[in-house]
Amino acid sequence: MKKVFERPKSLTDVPFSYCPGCTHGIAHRLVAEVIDELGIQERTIGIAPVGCSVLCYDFFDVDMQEAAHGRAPAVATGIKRVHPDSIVFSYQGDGDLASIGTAEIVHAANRGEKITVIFINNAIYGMTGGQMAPTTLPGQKTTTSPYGRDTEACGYPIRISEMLSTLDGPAYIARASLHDPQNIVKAKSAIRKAFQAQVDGLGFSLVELLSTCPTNWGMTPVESLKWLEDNMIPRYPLGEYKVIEGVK
Amino acid sequence: MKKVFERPKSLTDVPFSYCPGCTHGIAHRLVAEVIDELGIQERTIGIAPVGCSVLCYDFFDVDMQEAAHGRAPAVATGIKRVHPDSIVFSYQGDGDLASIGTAEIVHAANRGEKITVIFINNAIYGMTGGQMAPTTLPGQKTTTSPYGRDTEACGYPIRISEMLSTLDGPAYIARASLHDPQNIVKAKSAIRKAFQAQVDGLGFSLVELLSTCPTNWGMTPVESLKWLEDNMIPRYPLGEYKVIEGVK
Amino acid sequence: MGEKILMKGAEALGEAAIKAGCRFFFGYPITPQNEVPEYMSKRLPKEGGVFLQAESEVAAINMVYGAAGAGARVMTSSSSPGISLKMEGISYIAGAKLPCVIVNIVRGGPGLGGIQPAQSDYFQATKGGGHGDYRMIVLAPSSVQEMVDLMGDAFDLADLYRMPTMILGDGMLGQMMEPVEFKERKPIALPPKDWATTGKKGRGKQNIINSLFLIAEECEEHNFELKKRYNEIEKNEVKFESYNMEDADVAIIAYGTTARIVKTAIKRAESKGMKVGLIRPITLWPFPEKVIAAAAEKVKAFLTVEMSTGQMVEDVRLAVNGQKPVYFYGRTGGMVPSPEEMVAEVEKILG
Amino acid sequence: MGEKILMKGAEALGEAAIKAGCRFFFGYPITPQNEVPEYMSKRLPKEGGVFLQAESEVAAINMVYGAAGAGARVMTSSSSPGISLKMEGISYIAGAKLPCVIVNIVRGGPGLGGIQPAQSDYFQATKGGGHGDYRMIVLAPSSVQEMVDLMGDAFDLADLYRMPTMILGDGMLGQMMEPVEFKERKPIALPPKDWATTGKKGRGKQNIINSLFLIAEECEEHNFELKKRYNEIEKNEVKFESYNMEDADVAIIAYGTTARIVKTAIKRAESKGMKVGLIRPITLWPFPEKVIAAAAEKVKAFLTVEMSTGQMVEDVRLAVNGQKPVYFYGRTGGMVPSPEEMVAEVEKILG
Amino acid sequence: MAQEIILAGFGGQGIMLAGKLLTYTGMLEGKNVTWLPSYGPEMRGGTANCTVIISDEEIGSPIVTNPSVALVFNNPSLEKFEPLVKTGGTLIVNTSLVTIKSKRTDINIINIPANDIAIELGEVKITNMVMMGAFVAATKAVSFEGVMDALKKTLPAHRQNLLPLNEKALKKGSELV
Amino acid sequence: MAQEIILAGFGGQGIMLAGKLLTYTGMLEGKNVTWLPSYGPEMRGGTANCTVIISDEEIGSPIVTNPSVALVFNNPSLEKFEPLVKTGGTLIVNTSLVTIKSKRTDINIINIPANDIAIELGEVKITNMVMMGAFVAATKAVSFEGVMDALKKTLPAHRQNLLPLNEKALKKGSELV
Amino acid sequence: MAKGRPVFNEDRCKGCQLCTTVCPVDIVHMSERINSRGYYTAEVTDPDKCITCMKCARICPDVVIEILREATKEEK
Amino acid sequence: MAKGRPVFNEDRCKGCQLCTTVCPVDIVHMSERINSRGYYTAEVTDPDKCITCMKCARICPDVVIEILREATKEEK
Ligand SMILES: Cc1ncc(C[n+]2csc(CCOP(=O)(O)OP(=O)(O)O)c2C)c(N)n1
Ligand SMILES: Cc1ncc(C[n+]2csc(CCOP(=O)(O)OP(=O)(O)O)c2C)c(N)n1
Ligand code: SF4
Ligand code: SF4
Ligand code: SF4
Ligand code: SF4
Ligand code: SF4
Ligand code: SF4
Ligand SMILES: [Mg+2]
Ligand SMILES: [Mg+2]
Repeated sequence: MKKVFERPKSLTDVPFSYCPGCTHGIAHRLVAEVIDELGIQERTIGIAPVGCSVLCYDFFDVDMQEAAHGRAPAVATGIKRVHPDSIVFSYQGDGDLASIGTAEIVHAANRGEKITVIFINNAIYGMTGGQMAPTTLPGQKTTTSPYGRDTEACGYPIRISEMLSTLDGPAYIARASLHDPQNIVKAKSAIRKAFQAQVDGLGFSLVELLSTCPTNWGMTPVESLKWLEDNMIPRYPLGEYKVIEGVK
Repeated sequence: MKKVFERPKSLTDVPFSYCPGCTHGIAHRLVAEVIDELGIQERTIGIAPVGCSVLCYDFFDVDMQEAAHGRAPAVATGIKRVHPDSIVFSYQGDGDLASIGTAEIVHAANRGEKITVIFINNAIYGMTGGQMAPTTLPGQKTTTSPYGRDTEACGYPIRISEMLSTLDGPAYIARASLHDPQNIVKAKSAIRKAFQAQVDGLGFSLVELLSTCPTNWGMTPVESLKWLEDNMIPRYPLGEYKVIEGVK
Repeated sequence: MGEKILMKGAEALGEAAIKAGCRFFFGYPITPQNEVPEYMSKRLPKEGGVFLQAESEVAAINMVYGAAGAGARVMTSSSSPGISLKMEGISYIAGAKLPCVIVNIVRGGPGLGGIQPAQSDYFQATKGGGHGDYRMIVLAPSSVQEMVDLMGDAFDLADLYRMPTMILGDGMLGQMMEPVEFKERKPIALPPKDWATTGKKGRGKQNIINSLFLIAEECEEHNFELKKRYNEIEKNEVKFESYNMEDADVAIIAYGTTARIVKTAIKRAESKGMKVGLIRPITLWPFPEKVIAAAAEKVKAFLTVEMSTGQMVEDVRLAVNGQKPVYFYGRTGGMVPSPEEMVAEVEKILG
Repeated sequence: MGEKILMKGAEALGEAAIKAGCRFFFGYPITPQNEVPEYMSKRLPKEGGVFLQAESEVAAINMVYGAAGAGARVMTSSSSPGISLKMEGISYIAGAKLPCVIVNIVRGGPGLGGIQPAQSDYFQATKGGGHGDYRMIVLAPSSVQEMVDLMGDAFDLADLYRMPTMILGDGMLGQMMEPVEFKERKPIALPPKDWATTGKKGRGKQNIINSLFLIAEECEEHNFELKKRYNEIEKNEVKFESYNMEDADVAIIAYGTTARIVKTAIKRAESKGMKVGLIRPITLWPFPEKVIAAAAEKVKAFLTVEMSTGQMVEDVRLAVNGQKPVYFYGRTGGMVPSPEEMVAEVEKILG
Repeated sequence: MAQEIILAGFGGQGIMLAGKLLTYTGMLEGKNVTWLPSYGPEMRGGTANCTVIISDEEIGSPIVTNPSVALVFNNPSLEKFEPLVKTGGTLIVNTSLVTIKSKRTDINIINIPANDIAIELGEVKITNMVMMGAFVAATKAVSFEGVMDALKKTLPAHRQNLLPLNEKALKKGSELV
Repeated sequence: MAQEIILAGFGGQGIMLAGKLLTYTGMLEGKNVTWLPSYGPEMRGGTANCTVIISDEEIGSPIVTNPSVALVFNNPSLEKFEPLVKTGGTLIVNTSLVTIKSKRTDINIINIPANDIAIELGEVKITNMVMMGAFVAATKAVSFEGVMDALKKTLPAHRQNLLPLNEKALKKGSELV
Repeated sequence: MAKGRPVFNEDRCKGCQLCTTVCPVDIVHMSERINSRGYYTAEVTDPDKCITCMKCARICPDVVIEILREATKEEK
Repeated sequence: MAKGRPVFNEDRCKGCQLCTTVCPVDIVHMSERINSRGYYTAEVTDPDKCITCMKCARICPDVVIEILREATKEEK
């Protein structure tokens, strides 16, 4: 018999540090598979964020830099400018990218920086124990919105893919979800397009992945998938938001 | 005879420090007129940016705070939360708002912070001697884009009004220009709507004003108006980008 | 009041702030101080106050600037990397003469470092990590109770001198529970905030909050005025604890959590026949340099113990000014010195 | 080479960096150092390098982090408030052991302050304005020529010790023109950057740039390793200039622009019969404490002159360690002390 | 006299709660007390432990390197803390889950099948109270009544009905010492 | 010997350029030199000035409180710098624009209608060279040839045709001293 | 069109010339006067022609210009 | 459907149960085994029924599962 599904080469052997059922792990696997399939492992440089995925430098078997909270796009810019032939990707959470790192992501996108951003939207700050993120849903209870997110005081959840798609720099922007196998397949194809866009030198690319945080949502992993589907997708419609000519 | 046009009460007597022909002065007058007309001078608190208008605390005859470069929306937030009945506005340049202050403006807008932002887009860093701004036009020469803005390396000029209009928080967003009397009248009406939206508690409001910088553009004031009209307006279309129900 | 309740340091800090009249909190999550914003998010709305999670530490400190300039009692809290991001804002707050309270629950550094307790932000806090000639009053509690007591002082001092005050703790103090009592504080006379931007409200003249002085002469004058204030504070506001110093041969200088451990060490040292005392700076700035200088006439040596590779020890050396040797023992990066290690250091000095 | 050309300090700085092999510059405009990025924006593209105006100082320093981690010689430049914003990033760079050069053309503070020359960021530069136990090598040129010469050192030292190096100047040095010569530097042996993230390129093992150490023991070990390196630097890399110290009664300690003015003052003092010398720290960290301690045995007193309300004076006091009185004279906020004022201070001391 | 106690197990076993209850009891009985949790990424790993000090004197270090008592709820905790218990100290082991045997002979080892007892009593969640019972009986650091008193004061109104069950667990635990 | 020179006027009068030329000349003549512009917001106000030091010795402070020579191109500059010139120093006044009269008697005052002369010569932009001519003649701080030499080296190829005009301006200025 | 006239607060004028480009009846021009701040000032050459359209005032960045208008009948 | 089977690297399993919810032929279930890291592990109860749809492998966040498939004719 032949292995038709196996651990991608671009993952190290180190077990993920994520909580049971956390879909960060799925996102990791997809990114690694795409790197394998595009044959770019030896020229890829990744950037770990500050967030639950801070340790992803231990998981991706490529050169990695750990960036300050929110600054991964700036770090990626520094790297890409030095090694324009390398493939540079950042992996960032929603606190990291949509909150503290807003300026950096907007400007990397606007510059059309030739990097790929994997954006994990789990509607919460996982790492620090479940505080409200800019992506937290209206009414959602978190440790810093104990009475539920009050849109009057904190506004509505921010839609990063939509916002960045108004800029000229991005070549490819899509939102996908990790809540079931079909969607995981679609997520992978979006990730692949994003990396391919970089390989082809087309511009900035970003894939927003709806992801779960069973620990801080206070649900089982299985319940979390359902919650994601029922609550996040209506607010964060899936699909491709920007696809410039040449993206394949 | 009766005065039908005079210096607004909400301006102090201090002469503006701007270069001859700089349209910052027009924007100042419009804001002051609106404050006068809405009868809110005694409860208005303004925030000066870092930029050529850094000294505007000397020009507006209302309580003022001078904010760190780019942070005016955060400062405004602090003030507004303490004095929810006051009318809080920030006055910011394009370096201030569209570059270093990107995160602050996006999140103030997204929170629907009940403040009004006057955003002076002059496609350049005036105060510091004419460096490239994120709003600088393709090919435009500045002291840090001596060979003209290279969109391949620096991206295209960012369109703030369009970008912020994708968010749920803003009640009113419009772009107007200060290059001739008709447009100045329109600009004033936009500013008035923006302040009125705040008075009515509707949410965040912003008016982007296309403005000149004769000194750093290296043109006469009169040439500058023409350059603005011919070059900026095509890139920055005028009009209202977001008007929620209730804005009048 | 008067009743003791068992509380986590970080939460006690929040409650103490509320009791001190703080109604505005702007912060951003970071371990190990998340319980502060979390507590505030629960309690402030019930007190008619505002808790707002800012988009970043930079935004948070600038919201504090705005709120302080608007006349409010306002606080923010963070931990090392987050505090570094606030440096520009803190310098602005100092420059604009605004009162506020900033909490730093220090963790191991540099960079992302770790999240275990440390004291390696001493220089940043006391010498001004931001640009320019400015100071913050820096208070270093060593128990949950003291954290509570100093919070009242922090707000009062900030208002009295119109400047930022920092509470410098560490992860251990923030995470531990101890019984605390919220004592009734006697209110002190504070100057009216007639400089605050509230809207002119018929005041006639504008109020302007500002730190810009384009004319060098004016900028210098402003700095000299600040400096005068700082000198006053150095004269009036020094706080420290002397423990077992009566006939000590070695004076240990330590603050915060470390100082508690020193007390345990002192008992062990005593049982081994060594005479060891503790001078515990409670205000790190102004630094209790007089009491240390005075002690230098009596003790044989000083030992500074810090959870850092050696920062406060410079202030100790400055105070001792060559009169007696000053030794240093430090653990860092989240490691906590044990009483045994301290005793061993004292033995080395005396041996 | 060998030929003297007349150049503005800021531009000479840029040219010297390029000559030192710097091909990447990330910065953000701020007065009074705009000529540095402006010069780089003109020159770097012609050298096959990259000039990029970042969206902010925070982004700039993190771009530097990325580029340094990728193995490049990279530089950023700013002035006081902008440098404060870089504090977190600098701490990360130090924590991740990355080499880079950071220029601070200091202006009056705190807050927005002014744009005239100042030296009030000394503490921030030398003690670590960011969090954690870290240091930067800090070089303080006092002429345009020295700015050029030190730039080569700055990059070499950064690479040699894998750490950030700062050039601390002030508006005057940045704005003034002087004749400079770009001397041929003899290359020193530098360790290969085999730790850089270049893509694995068949290397087999990953390279990781990182400052996170979740286990306190590891974080401490990392800090101790840094500390060891710092001790080495303190031993090997101190630079200073001694001027007229042979039989000086008063030693003035001053750096940068201030030190030039001191030289003028010394001549005037001499003409009034006073014997005054200058010790000019060229490295502010490591601080030339030995030479000052040695001088303490000969002079009657020290006078520290700074464009601040008194920062380096603490390091002078630490070095002198009580042996002789240490006086201070400072102007700040953009004011520059005149030779006359300095002479008057010396007269007070000797009188 | 000071008792320096470490409670260790994995998240969900009520370790932190039991520690707090003990601290609270000490406080009510007029002692000086501190409670210090481990925090940080090890939480993600699923382990949880806290240090409680109950003392007649001012408490110096809230950290304890060598506890006088350790309550270990699972194997990793035994591995970590068993070697650290002071000579003459006490190790209380939840033998329902801890399968490793301690080899120390210089300390007092108390084996309690706490989970089993709790399940027997009908509620696995009171495992921690069973262990507490053993602790109280073995050390007398606080009194049985003190613990019940503290429980009464801390249980919210709608949980007061759980008092008898908790009392049973405490008793049961103490009886096995 | 050191000459400490301030040139002051408003933007566009070629003040900075003249200062740089002077500095460059000094350098070519083997002297130590510094040039320091005023910078900052006063630029916005339209005034411009710079300090040039030409010295045989190492130059200490590049800032000058009391210049040995001041070249003032407009009224505000005269108001600002006339009182600061050292006793025995030289004040060179562009009387085409400066209408105020200096009242000092302890300094050497040289009046040059520089704009008028420049216009006469057909190019108002060489006003600064007229003033320079006066400066060279009055102070001998650098030589006439030195200035021309410096000009030759700094003017770009397509501007070398302006050399004769500049020479005329220099000469004219020097003749009026 | 209403009758009236613009009043220039000359000392505030910076001579930018913007006002001179917008007057529909072309009566705003640069003068030969230099004000106390050193700028050539704008002036209105034939005030009687002014139709009080306010364009000059609207475009002046330094709020130099006030417009007076004859009271209308009702106002009288 | 192709024949094959999933292989669980049990020591990496965290017992999250996600794999058990997606199997179209319902052969993935939780076992009673606890692995070295203290988690109950998932297992496949009737491997012969596996249609190698790979859903279980795709949703497993810890890359526990590999899928083997019988070589098709061409491959043989
Ligand atoms: C400057 C700074 N601020 C705050 C933190 C603390 N912090 C660590 S992770 C994190 C948020 C993580 O949330 P997110 O980016 O959504 O990632 P997730 O953990 O949810 O995957 C924060 C605020 C930090 N390390 N540095
Ligand atoms: C933190 C910080 N960075 C940079 C500066 C320098 N600075 C002052 S104004 C300015 C830009 C001004 O441009 P803009 O906001 O477009 O305003 P304008 O002058 O064009 O009206 C900059 C970069 C500063 N003061 N503080
Ligand atoms: S805390 Fe949430 S996001 Fe982080 S690893 Fe656990 S489940 Fe995943
Ligand atoms: S520099 Fe430009 S923006 Fe600034 S005042 Fe002058 S013309 Fe206006
Ligand atoms: S008001 Fe109108 S008509 Fe009158 S002067 Fe001004 S622009 Fe001309
Ligand atoms: S627009 Fe105003 S400032 Fe400009 S010339 Fe006319 S009156 Fe003067
Ligand atoms: S591969 Fe498909 S059929 Fe086979 S066990 Fe997994 S989910 Fe079930
Ligand atoms: S999805 Fe993976 S980790 Fe989760 S239970 Fe199944 S095999 Fe285990
Ligand atoms: Mg998240
Ligand atoms: Mg601008």
